[in-house]
Amino acid sequence: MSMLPILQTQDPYLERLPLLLREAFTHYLPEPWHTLSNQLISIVVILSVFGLLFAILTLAERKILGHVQNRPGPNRTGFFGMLQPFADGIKMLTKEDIVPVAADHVLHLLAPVSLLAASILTFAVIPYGKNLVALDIDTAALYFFAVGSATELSVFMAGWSSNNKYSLLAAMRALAQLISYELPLIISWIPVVMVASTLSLTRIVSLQSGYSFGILPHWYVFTPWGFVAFALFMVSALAESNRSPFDLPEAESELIAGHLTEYSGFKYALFFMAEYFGMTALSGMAVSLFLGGWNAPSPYLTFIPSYLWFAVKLLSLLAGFMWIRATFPRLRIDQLTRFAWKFLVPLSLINLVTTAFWILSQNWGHLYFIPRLIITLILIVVPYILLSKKLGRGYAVRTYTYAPQ
Amino acid sequence: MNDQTLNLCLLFSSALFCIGLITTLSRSSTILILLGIELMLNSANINFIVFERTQPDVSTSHGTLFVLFTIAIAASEAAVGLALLIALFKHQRSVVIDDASQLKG
Amino acid sequence: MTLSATYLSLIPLLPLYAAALGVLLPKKNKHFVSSLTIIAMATSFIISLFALNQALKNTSIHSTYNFSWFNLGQESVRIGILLDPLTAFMAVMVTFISTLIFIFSTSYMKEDENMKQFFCFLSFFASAMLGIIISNSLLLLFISWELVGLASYLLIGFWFHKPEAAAAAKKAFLTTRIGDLGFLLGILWLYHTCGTLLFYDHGHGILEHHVLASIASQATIFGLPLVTAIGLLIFCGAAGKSGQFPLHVWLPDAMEGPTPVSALIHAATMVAAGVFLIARMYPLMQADQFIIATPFHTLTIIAFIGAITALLGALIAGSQYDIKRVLAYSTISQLGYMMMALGLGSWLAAIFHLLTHAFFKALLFLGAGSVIHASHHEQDMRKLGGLSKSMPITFATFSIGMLALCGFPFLFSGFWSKEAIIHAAYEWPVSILPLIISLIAVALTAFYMTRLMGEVFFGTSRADHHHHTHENKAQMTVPLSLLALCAIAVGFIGTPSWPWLQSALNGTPVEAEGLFKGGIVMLGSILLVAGGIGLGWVLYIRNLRTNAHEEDPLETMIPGTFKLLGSRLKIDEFYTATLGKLNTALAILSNGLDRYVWDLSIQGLAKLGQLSGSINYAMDEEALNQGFNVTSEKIRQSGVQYSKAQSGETHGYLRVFAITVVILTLLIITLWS
Amino acid sequence: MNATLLITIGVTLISSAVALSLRNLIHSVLLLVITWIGICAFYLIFNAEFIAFTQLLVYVGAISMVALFAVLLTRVAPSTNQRNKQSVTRFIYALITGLSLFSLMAFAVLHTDSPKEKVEALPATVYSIGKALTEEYAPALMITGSLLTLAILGSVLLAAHSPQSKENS
Repeated sequence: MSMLPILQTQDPYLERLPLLLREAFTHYLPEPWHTLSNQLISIVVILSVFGLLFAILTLAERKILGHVQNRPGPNRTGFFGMLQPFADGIKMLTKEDIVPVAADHVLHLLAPVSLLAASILTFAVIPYGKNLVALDIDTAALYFFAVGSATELSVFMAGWSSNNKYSLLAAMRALAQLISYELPLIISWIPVVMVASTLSLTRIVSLQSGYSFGILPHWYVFTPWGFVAFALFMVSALAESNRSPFDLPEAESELIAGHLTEYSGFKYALFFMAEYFGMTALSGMAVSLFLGGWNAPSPYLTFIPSYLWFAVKLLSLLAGFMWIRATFPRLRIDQLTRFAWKFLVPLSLINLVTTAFWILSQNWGHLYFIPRLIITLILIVVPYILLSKKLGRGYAVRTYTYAPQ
Repeated sequence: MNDQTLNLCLLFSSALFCIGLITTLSRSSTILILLGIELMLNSANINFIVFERTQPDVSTSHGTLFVLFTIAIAASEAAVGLALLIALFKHQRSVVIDDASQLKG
Repeated sequence: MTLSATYLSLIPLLPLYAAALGVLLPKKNKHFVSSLTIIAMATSFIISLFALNQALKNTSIHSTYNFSWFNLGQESVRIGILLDPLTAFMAVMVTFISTLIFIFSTSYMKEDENMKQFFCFLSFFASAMLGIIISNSLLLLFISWELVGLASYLLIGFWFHKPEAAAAAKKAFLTTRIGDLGFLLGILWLYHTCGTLLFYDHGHGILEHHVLASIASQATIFGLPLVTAIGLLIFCGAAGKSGQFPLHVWLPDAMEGPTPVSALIHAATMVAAGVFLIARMYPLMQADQFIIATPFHTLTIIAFIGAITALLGALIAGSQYDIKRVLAYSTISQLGYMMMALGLGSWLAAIFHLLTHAFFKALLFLGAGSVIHASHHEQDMRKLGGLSKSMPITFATFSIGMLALCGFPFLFSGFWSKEAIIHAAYEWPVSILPLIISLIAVALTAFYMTRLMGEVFFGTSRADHHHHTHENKAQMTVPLSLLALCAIAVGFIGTPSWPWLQSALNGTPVEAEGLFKGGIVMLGSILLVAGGIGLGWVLYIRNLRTNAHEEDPLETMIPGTFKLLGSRLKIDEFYTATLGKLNTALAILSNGLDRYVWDLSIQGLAKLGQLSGSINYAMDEEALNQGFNVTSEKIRQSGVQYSKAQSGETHGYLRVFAITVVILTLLIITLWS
Repeated sequence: MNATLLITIGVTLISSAVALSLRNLIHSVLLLVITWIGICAFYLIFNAEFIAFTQLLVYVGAISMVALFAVLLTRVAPSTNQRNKQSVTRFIYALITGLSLFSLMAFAVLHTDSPKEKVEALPATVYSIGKALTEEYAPALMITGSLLTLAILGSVLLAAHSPQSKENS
């Protein structure tokens, strides 16, 4: 566990504040318990911070959506409706938990729990700041997506266990979407690994520190391939976390609630929470992979502690999520899968090639930087244009697989 | 690691292998037979890892790489097997493996 | 600049690659293929110009690039590439003429449906020829030699739907094979003696001094020097390729191929190969000059055969009606000249004549091709005529070529080269015969070329169907004009007063003499040319042929001789009568042997076998079969039993499998502990 | 560490045994997921992080999904005489075979003297694995990649082609 080295005196005080606080807690305990207590503290901190963030996010989303749609949004509970999320929580807790008689009770309970567990587990490896990471392992990125891929299972459990054909069909649809978008999601961040030649997120973030010309930070999003990868990653992340415009799994206005039809009360709240956690974790991942993690955008702003920078980037990405939700209409299921398989996957594969070229042409020297850039751009833009042409050329005729022809 | 841990791990893997084998031999559902085979592959992987940990050859991690390849093979095996299963199901509405016996001599 | 081996090897390889690519491409993009081959050819022309430049830097050295091809035991067979003035001049000539001929063909073969194939073959042919030229090893040379033969077979028989074409292709192939057999024997003998086939190998090549000396000392069983024997064997190959007297029969028939092919074969490449071979092997050929105790020398034989061929070709050429055949026989006679010059010991003159002849003969053939193309594939001179008005460019260029071939004094290249040869004949100590023959041949050449001109270009058109012929397109006329230019210009690089070419080829500068060193001989030959042309004029131009069926003036004068000549001295018939008969007799003999001797014995054996077989059969039926029946019945039943195991139950198989695994594990454990 | 190891092994074995003896295919697949997670934990105990997470990604993420889809796509009305006499005898056979094999292997394991030198091999870092994969094992990697591609294409073709569509076309 790499909370150490703590006492880096060149770091400003604010930078070291969280670790010092933890020291204040732990240094009373005997030596052998330190590791355990450290982990416990980080777990508690993560849970509380992101639980609170979840509460705030729900409120913020409702407010933002409301203002986008020219209505005030929740403003009754507490000051400006600040207490709304807690009221919601209490409501959810006190509601009756309805379980269908024919349902598979164990799985029915297990589904939200496992989903939430998986999405919470993903928080462990994200570096929130300099020396601020709960679990600094060598294979952090792989861990993130391995654990994240377990969520599909719980979606299936939810759909199947509630023993309702609509839930099952919706679950299949949701799974189709998740699997389709997991490919571009995973392929899109592989370029970063190719360039950084490591899977450890702290290493990746530290590789993105430093500034060229003293002004332009070395974030991967500022390279051609990095930008494309970032865009692909964000789109796939939208779909992975069932956000609009890809929120078909529980399209409130079309399906009842998709695979969550038979859920109510606190279990439903758990699903909801897991969705927000997933969104947050993916945004954090995007920040660490492409946006330079906790690095300051400019060398003159490094006096602001790193975790604050991380928070700023994370929150801006989340705001972007909400903005998109407020803006875009929902896709159709065939358009959705078509988009994934005919556009995102090929483009991300091509982006791999582009990155390979970028790496191979690293030693071209400054003289050839412009041609290198141009070739890279061509490698990306031409396929993009072609693919989008192909995609835009009329939508697929709807084929009714299950209806009688 | 000491001997008893090693033996424990080896027994574990062999037990896993035998469970897979018993499944393959006893169950009539093709899906379960495939999963049993997957289990056997897993036990083989376990042995690789365990022996890599005990062997002094630290320079290259052959065991790990071999396990990687085995996992890849297992994945493709599962994909092809289940696709075959579905094709079989489309032909005769059953996944019971003994129903697929038109070619009997 | 200096060319490395790779650049030199590009000269033959580029056309080869072009041909290979063309073969792979589909039939429809024939224009692409043609332009591709042309570009490749032009490129290798440029490369060979560079090569020439490099070779002329120091003409006395032979720069070689040898490498080991493969190893037999501890013997390593080495081949290589050679660059010296001879190679360079030949390469330039071949590539230049081939390029022009390719360009010509694009228009000539336009409406042929196999045009793409045609260009592939042409390119392949040229590349093989270039391979002959640049190879530094007799082995490599022989390989390219055979490839040339193959390509010529493909090209002569290109219009294989015509039975004559197919027959001609076969004839050319087989006739040259006869020569190549001798060639191969010579090569093997040489390799057996010297242990290498490289020409120049830093003092160890077969053309270098002390190797030659070592061979020259040996003698064969017939008291004939070894060198002479090998030289004659190799000359067989040369004779076959460049149509010397006994083996010249394929050459006129080869006219069945498309005209560009004839031009390529008879002007630049195939027939030149033989002369080139002798010139290349010249040190070997003249190695026996200093041996007194020998019935004859190689070069003497070559000289006489060349002389005979020259006379023969010239005689027959005067009596043919097919325009291309006339040119073919003139080619034979000119090749005879070259061979004679080689035999007379002045290979410089031979190569000089080879180069000049290449240009003007290519010009003549392409001119003939243009005539034929314009007059809808009419080749009979009696049916042509009066083309000088309708085809001015062709007429002009053709007449330039004709004058060059006749050796019209002072202006045309043919004159100088021929003069050199005649001069060599004049100075030859051994015999006066070559001089006489060459002088006669000069006159005859002038005569029949004038006849050709008169028949084809003057007078009025005598075609059965009255179509108006018109001048061809630029793809045809431009090469003609270029070649005409060369036919004039090339002569001046080898005049006696300025023997630049000879010096370059020889390596040591040849001293320049007066322009008129020929003196009386030159005067005589000029007079003979004038006489030939004059006679031709009187017979064929002053009183022009009016209709296609009136008989030839010569025929009226000397009918017997003319008929004899017209039937090509009955040489083909002679071969048919002798060799063909012999062949047939052998065939019949072997057939009879097969049928009556071997077959009888075999049938006897078969009868024996049948007898024993019947005995066997009887025994089986009586004694054994009952037992067998019972056994096989049992076996069948057991099979039925076993087939029950084949239940189609997957679990059955799996179970067997697992149990086997268990047993094997048990075995292993028991064996190890 | 031993306690963790024992717990992991116990969970894995029990879950797999139960999984493969259940009637309900969905349940057995989900239990097998637990088995796979257990194996992943086992790898983690032996410091093979990369393998562990690959296992998680491939088995829990992919293969379980494929298996579940297969189960759902090939569902038939549950036949009444599932557990007939034949399957019982077959189970007994299988049990005998498996147990004998296990006993043999156990015998072998317990009677083999393990390697003398007790070198604790260092865990393979991701970097070393990647290096080996791209340099020493590059051909194998390429072959595996092409195999996977072909397998996926082939399975898609197999599953997509349906008899009645063939009759139509």
